Amino acid sequence: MTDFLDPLPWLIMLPLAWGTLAFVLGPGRGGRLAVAAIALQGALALQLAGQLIDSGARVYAVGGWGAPLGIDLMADGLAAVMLLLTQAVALPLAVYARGYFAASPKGRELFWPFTGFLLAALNALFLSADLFNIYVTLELLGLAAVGLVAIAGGRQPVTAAMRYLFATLLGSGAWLLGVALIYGTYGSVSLAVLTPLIHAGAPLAVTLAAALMLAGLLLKTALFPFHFWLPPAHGGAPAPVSALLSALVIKATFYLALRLWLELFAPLTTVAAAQLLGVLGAAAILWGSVLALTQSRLKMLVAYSTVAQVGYLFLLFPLATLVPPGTADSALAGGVMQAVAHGLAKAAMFAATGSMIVATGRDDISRLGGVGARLPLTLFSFGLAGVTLMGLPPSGGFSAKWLLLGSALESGQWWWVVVMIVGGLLTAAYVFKVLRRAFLPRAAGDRVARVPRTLEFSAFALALASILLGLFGAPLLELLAVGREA
Amino acid sequence: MDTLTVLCLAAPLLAAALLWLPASRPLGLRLAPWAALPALLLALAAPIPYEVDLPWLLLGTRLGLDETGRVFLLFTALIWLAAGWFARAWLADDARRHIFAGFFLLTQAGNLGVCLVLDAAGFYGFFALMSLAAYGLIVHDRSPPARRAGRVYLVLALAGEMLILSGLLLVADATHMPAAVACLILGFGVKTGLPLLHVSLPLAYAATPIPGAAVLAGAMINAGLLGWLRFLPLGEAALPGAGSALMLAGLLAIFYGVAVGLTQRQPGALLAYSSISQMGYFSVALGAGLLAPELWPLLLPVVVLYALHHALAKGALFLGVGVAERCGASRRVMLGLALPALALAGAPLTSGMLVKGGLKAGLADLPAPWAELLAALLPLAALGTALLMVRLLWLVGRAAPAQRTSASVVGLLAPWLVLLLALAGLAWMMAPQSLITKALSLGAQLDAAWPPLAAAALCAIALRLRWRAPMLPPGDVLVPLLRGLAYLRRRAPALPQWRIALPSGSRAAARPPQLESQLRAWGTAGALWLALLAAVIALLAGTG
Amino acid sequence: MSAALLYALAGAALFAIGLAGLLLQPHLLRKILAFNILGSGVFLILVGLGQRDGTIDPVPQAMVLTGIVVAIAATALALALARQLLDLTGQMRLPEDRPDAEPADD
Amino acid sequence: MSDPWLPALVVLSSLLPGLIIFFLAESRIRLRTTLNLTGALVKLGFIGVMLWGVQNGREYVFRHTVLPGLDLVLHADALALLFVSLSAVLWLFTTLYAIGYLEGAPNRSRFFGFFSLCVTATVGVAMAGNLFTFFLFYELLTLATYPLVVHRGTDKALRAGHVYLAYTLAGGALLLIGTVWLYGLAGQVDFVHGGSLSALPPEAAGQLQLIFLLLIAGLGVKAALVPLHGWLPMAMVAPAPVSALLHAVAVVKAGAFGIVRVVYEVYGIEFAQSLALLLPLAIAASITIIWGSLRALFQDDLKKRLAYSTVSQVSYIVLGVALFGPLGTMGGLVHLVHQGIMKITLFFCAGNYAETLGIHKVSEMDGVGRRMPWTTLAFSLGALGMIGVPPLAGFVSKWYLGVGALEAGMPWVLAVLAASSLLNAAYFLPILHRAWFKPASGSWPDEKIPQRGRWETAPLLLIPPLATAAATLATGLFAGAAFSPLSWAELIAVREYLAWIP
Repeated sequence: MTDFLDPLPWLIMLPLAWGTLAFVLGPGRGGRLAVAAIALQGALALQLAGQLIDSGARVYAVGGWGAPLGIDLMADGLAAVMLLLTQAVALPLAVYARGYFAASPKGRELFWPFTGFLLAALNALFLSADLFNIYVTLELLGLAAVGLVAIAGGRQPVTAAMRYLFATLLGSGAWLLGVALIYGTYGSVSLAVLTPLIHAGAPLAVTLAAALMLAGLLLKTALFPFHFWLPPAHGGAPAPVSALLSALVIKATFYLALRLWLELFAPLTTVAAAQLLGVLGAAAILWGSVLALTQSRLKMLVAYSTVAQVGYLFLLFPLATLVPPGTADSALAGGVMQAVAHGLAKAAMFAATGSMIVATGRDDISRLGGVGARLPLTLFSFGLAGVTLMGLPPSGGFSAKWLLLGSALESGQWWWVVVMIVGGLLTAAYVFKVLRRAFLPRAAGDRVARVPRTLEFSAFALALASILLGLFGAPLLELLAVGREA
Repeated sequence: MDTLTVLCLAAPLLAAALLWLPASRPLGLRLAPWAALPALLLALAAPIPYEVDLPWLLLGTRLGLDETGRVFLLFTALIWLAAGWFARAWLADDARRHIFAGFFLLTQAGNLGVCLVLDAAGFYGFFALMSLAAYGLIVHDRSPPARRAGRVYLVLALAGEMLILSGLLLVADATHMPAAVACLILGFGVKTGLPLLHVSLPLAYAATPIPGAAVLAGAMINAGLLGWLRFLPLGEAALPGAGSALMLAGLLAIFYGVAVGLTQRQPGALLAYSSISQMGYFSVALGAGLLAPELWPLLLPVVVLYALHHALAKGALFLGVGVAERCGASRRVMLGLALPALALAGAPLTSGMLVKGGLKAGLADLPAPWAELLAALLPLAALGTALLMVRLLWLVGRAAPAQRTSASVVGLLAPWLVLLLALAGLAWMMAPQSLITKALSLGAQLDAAWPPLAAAALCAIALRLRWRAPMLPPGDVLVPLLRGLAYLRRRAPALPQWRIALPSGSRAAARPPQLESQLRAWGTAGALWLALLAAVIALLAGTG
Repeated sequence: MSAALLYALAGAALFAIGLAGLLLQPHLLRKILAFNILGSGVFLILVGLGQRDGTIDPVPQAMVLTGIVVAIAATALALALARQLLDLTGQMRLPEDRPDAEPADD
Repeated sequence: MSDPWLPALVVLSSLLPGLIIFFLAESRIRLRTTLNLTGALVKLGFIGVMLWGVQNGREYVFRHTVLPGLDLVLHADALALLFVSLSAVLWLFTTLYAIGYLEGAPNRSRFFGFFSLCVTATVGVAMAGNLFTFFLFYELLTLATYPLVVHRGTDKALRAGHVYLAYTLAGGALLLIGTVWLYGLAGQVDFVHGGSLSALPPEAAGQLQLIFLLLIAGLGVKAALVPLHGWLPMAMVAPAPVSALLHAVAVVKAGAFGIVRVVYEVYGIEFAQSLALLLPLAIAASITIIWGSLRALFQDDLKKRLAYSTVSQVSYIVLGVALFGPLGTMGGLVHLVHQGIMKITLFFCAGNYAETLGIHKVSEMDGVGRRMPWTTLAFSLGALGMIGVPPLAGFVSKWYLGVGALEAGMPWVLAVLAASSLLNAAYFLPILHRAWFKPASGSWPDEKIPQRGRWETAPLLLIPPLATAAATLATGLFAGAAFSPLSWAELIAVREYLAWIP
């Protein structure tokens, strides 16, 4: 009976179930169902987090079968943090989506089913305990994401979806090849089994596998220079979709890269490889920010901002590799904090962007005049989200930056400090590019309509969460430490 | 007594405040001439020494009177009172008289405060109030010369203020004593008209309406002297360098003032040069005090008495010039004017003779070159002063009565007479007995008599031979100085702008999108991906 | 050369061919086919390397079966999208692969 | 150590009204005004309680752990209260003024919302108990003031906002690096009397000097130290109440106050002296003082002249900090308050001239004293105070700075003070001369508010500058009284130098 009430399987089953049901029920009732179900998922994730803090990391065998033929689920602090993030982003976005699709109904039929599958895939991915299972969730995630990009139809989104599909398929293909090589070498795909087996002198096949899996993940995470698919896909989709994709989907692959690097392939990692990742991250920060500055479309600007923010995540690799444990811990904490903060903030930003586009009827930064007067809460949310992205206190983004900066200085890698600071300033530049416009009075001939309250408040809730994260980040770090003491 | 002290300062300020509102303005104007009365009463009635502590005021203010302060307060209050009454009649038809009165009262508060205050910060405060408010008196005419005079006055006054402030701060610390003394001498020297710092005096005295000029010349100039007396380490430390310099400057001022003064055409400017010359005596005396501290106890009472004499004489002269201007240079007026002129020249039985004799005696004990030098020069200086006075009388007498105004003659005459009476009697009343005895001796009388006589004779000759004095503009060295400044200003390069030019975001970043579209091509992306794969493999394999 | 290695090498070759096709072929159908070839190559490697001492290991078999299902789903989605793209643009290529490429700012 | 909530309440008392005001409709004027004024008065009440407590030796600390090793600390000590009281009092006046100033203008909810946020940030800066908390509010201040700077929405305003952001965010970044570095080196650096870094091993001296440079450069942007001052004269395009607040309390003071905290309570004045940090700081401040005054001399735009004057005047505070000795400290600290009161008066008056008669330039001010005597009186008091004329507030500051300079063995500072005072006089006195002594040229550029009986302009525009002008007089005149800024600064100085005073 206690087994039945365990949150782990339900976190996967629930979204699958409501996703399928929503297909049958249609967008109206499906949406309501989804909101209720995601709320429940959120409660489950919280419950899980509580359990983990009380009693440490644990494993759940689905259906009681267990590895190798059955499927194991594993939850530690890192997974719980990501689960919490997922539900926390999804709930306001679901509320938002109901309002959004009421105002702009294109693609509403398929939104809920795909979202259900997407969340199921995400939750499953975070909880997976073996490499092949991860492959399946990766594919499900990719397909659901591609589907979401395409739901609104239209030439540009479908093109973007197509491109995204190929990129994600190539990435999963590389992952699967890596899995095959690992299985060929060790005869297992279970993380728990593999982790003690892999050591510094592992065969070339394992190195090859590690490289393939990592490269596949980088492609899917849209790390520079493999970000080419991201801006059109995120910039073209309906706002709730962009928010989900930018906030969560790329975090999933980042999460995997992190796990591989810090756990499974930790003995193989080298400073040089870590520096390479860091350099790509730095390039992403600068490149994404500069391109964001040059955009004239609001959503493209936000999408490029995602490209840049992904770069911060990868700075964690050089900061956590072969450095004293304290420094590595704070780098990890910083990286994860950045993932969470960016998830919340970017979701808020896309949601606010969507509201502005609904209100002005166009996606054009130069026509934002009057938004500040008509949609103050939305603009405020955009600004708060911007604060997090800039890394200004008190926000999750600041806490992340603080931790990363601290470990960079502690480990003597001052060049990342420069990158982070410059990136922060560039972020400010593009955030204020939007804010500045929105503060202006409405231009003659433009219209700024009101938008439903739910759009404004859900975006605000997300933005507020990203700020509060900065003030109350300690519990999150406590949770993150679960299962990592050893 | 404390109430009276506070009232001394509060009365002019309150009256000035009343002038601010149109409704209470008539009342303010009526009270204005009386504002110095409490100070006069205090000067007469206060026990010596007398002190009242106001720790909450400014930086902890101490008000009070010592012997020096009492004399200064006495003549200051007297001159302000007389000038106040005089101004009431003088400006009766002036539409802006309330403005004049306002600045007059503020200046007065500052000046009385200077006499009353004992702490450095408070002294500086009242001194600044006096100096700045006097600007309103000088520019009262709004005429170009008045504005010019005001500007020059203000620049010098402010520079002086800064020197004074620095000096007051420095003097507290013995290690900075030379610097402190230099700052103080120069800072107060602006007010007392040390050579080169004197240029604002002739302009200001000539431009200011007569009652204003009377207080400038009679009362305020002595505030600078009081500053020296209060803050220079007189009688405490021997500072031969500073002392000699001050004495030299004083001697220079004595003769320079006379020389340039003789070339002036305006009574006001001439009187200014006379003041410059007279203040030279103080410089000499104080220089002597710095040079030889042991002489100071003897010199101090004489200096104070001299200040009283000079202040009253100058005040009376200015008022007299005013009376002559308004009522015509009648014989009786000229006679009245001759009294302070003679006093300044040190004629027998005048206060001038009394104090000059005292001064000479006090300076006689100076070390080697100075005693002889002074003995030779001081009689010459007396002659110069006498010449200057004769010239003044001639200038005033020659000028036809400009206009007869409706102002009550009594309103002008009465204050003047009060000052004349005070001049005639006060110094004698306050002088120590020894000084009086010495002054009344026959030798002293004869000594004092010859310069005025000689001057009168010289003048008679000059008139007969129709000597024409060359004309120098008031402010003498100022004129070339200002030309030089104007030249520099034309030639000075403009200050550079320090500002960071920000590139405008859109233009600077025109290139990236092209590169971005190249990254999107599958060939490029694939090649990069494979390269990354290869790099990661290579870097990871490095562990083995 | 063991049979397992042979399978693996063949699989690697297929993977390479698929990869090249996916990256270099502009036509969408060819890209989709190339992806399938790439997938098949991986399956071959999985099955090939998954043998232990000649005995059949059931686990890779199960994996490959699952993989095939996933690949079919992906292919179906890809075909649907390609079809939709054709309807919308009249092209079976992505903009960056068209010779008359307009600025890829879509 | 009781009442930890009091500092938090002081912050909240402007934060909450601000947030509520954001979402009020434009037309809810009465509610908005009530909220604003209630907030301001409640804040003053809390501060009054704390003033009493601190005077009697209590300290109020609010602590909240954000991350392990990273605490948000609000700490109401004597130094904090000096600044808090200043901002709270001036906030009240500025709010009143702004209500009058913006009557009928658009976007008032936004304006007052950010206005309150701005004060929240200032109060936070004042009560920050460690560098992290300080940084937090410092950056909040940047963000809250930006919308105020660009409030008018003109191209000029937008450009000024652009420059403002570029400067302040870059400065914030430097500050952040310095802070992180310091935390890495010394752990959590709380502000404590006498500083806490002297305990570090001597090898760290070089790093500490570098960190000091970073921190001062970061703070110097807001404190407008030359050559980091370029934003300040441009930012004066903001509406007058904003300029007033920016120049008097909020932004530049935050920078200066930060320098105070860093020198006294992070490094500790003795330790900073031993690291040879004070002399360069004094030199930088002196250069700023002279340069700002020189630039002010050549401005015809009234507000621009005032802005350069701010550049110069704020560095007095920095200079005071750099003078080793309690008297210099008192001079710097007391100038923090005095400069605020005087400068806010001047900006209020400049706003009055612009709003009432359309006067923006010094050359248009001929004879304005006749038309607007009260405003010009207030302006004169402020200007004379700036010059340092006793018994106005500025004199007290200069006096103590001078005495402090001698105590610190830097007599050359006296020359800087004197030169700066002369320059101040050179750019302020001509204004006064024009206003009082020159005849009016006939018509005003753009007379918007006609004379109504006794009122030369709108009452709400007139009362605040008169009140602050009176304060300029009172703080100087009664400097020796209890609870005056000077005696409070003395209290602080005594506590900072506890170890040093023999």
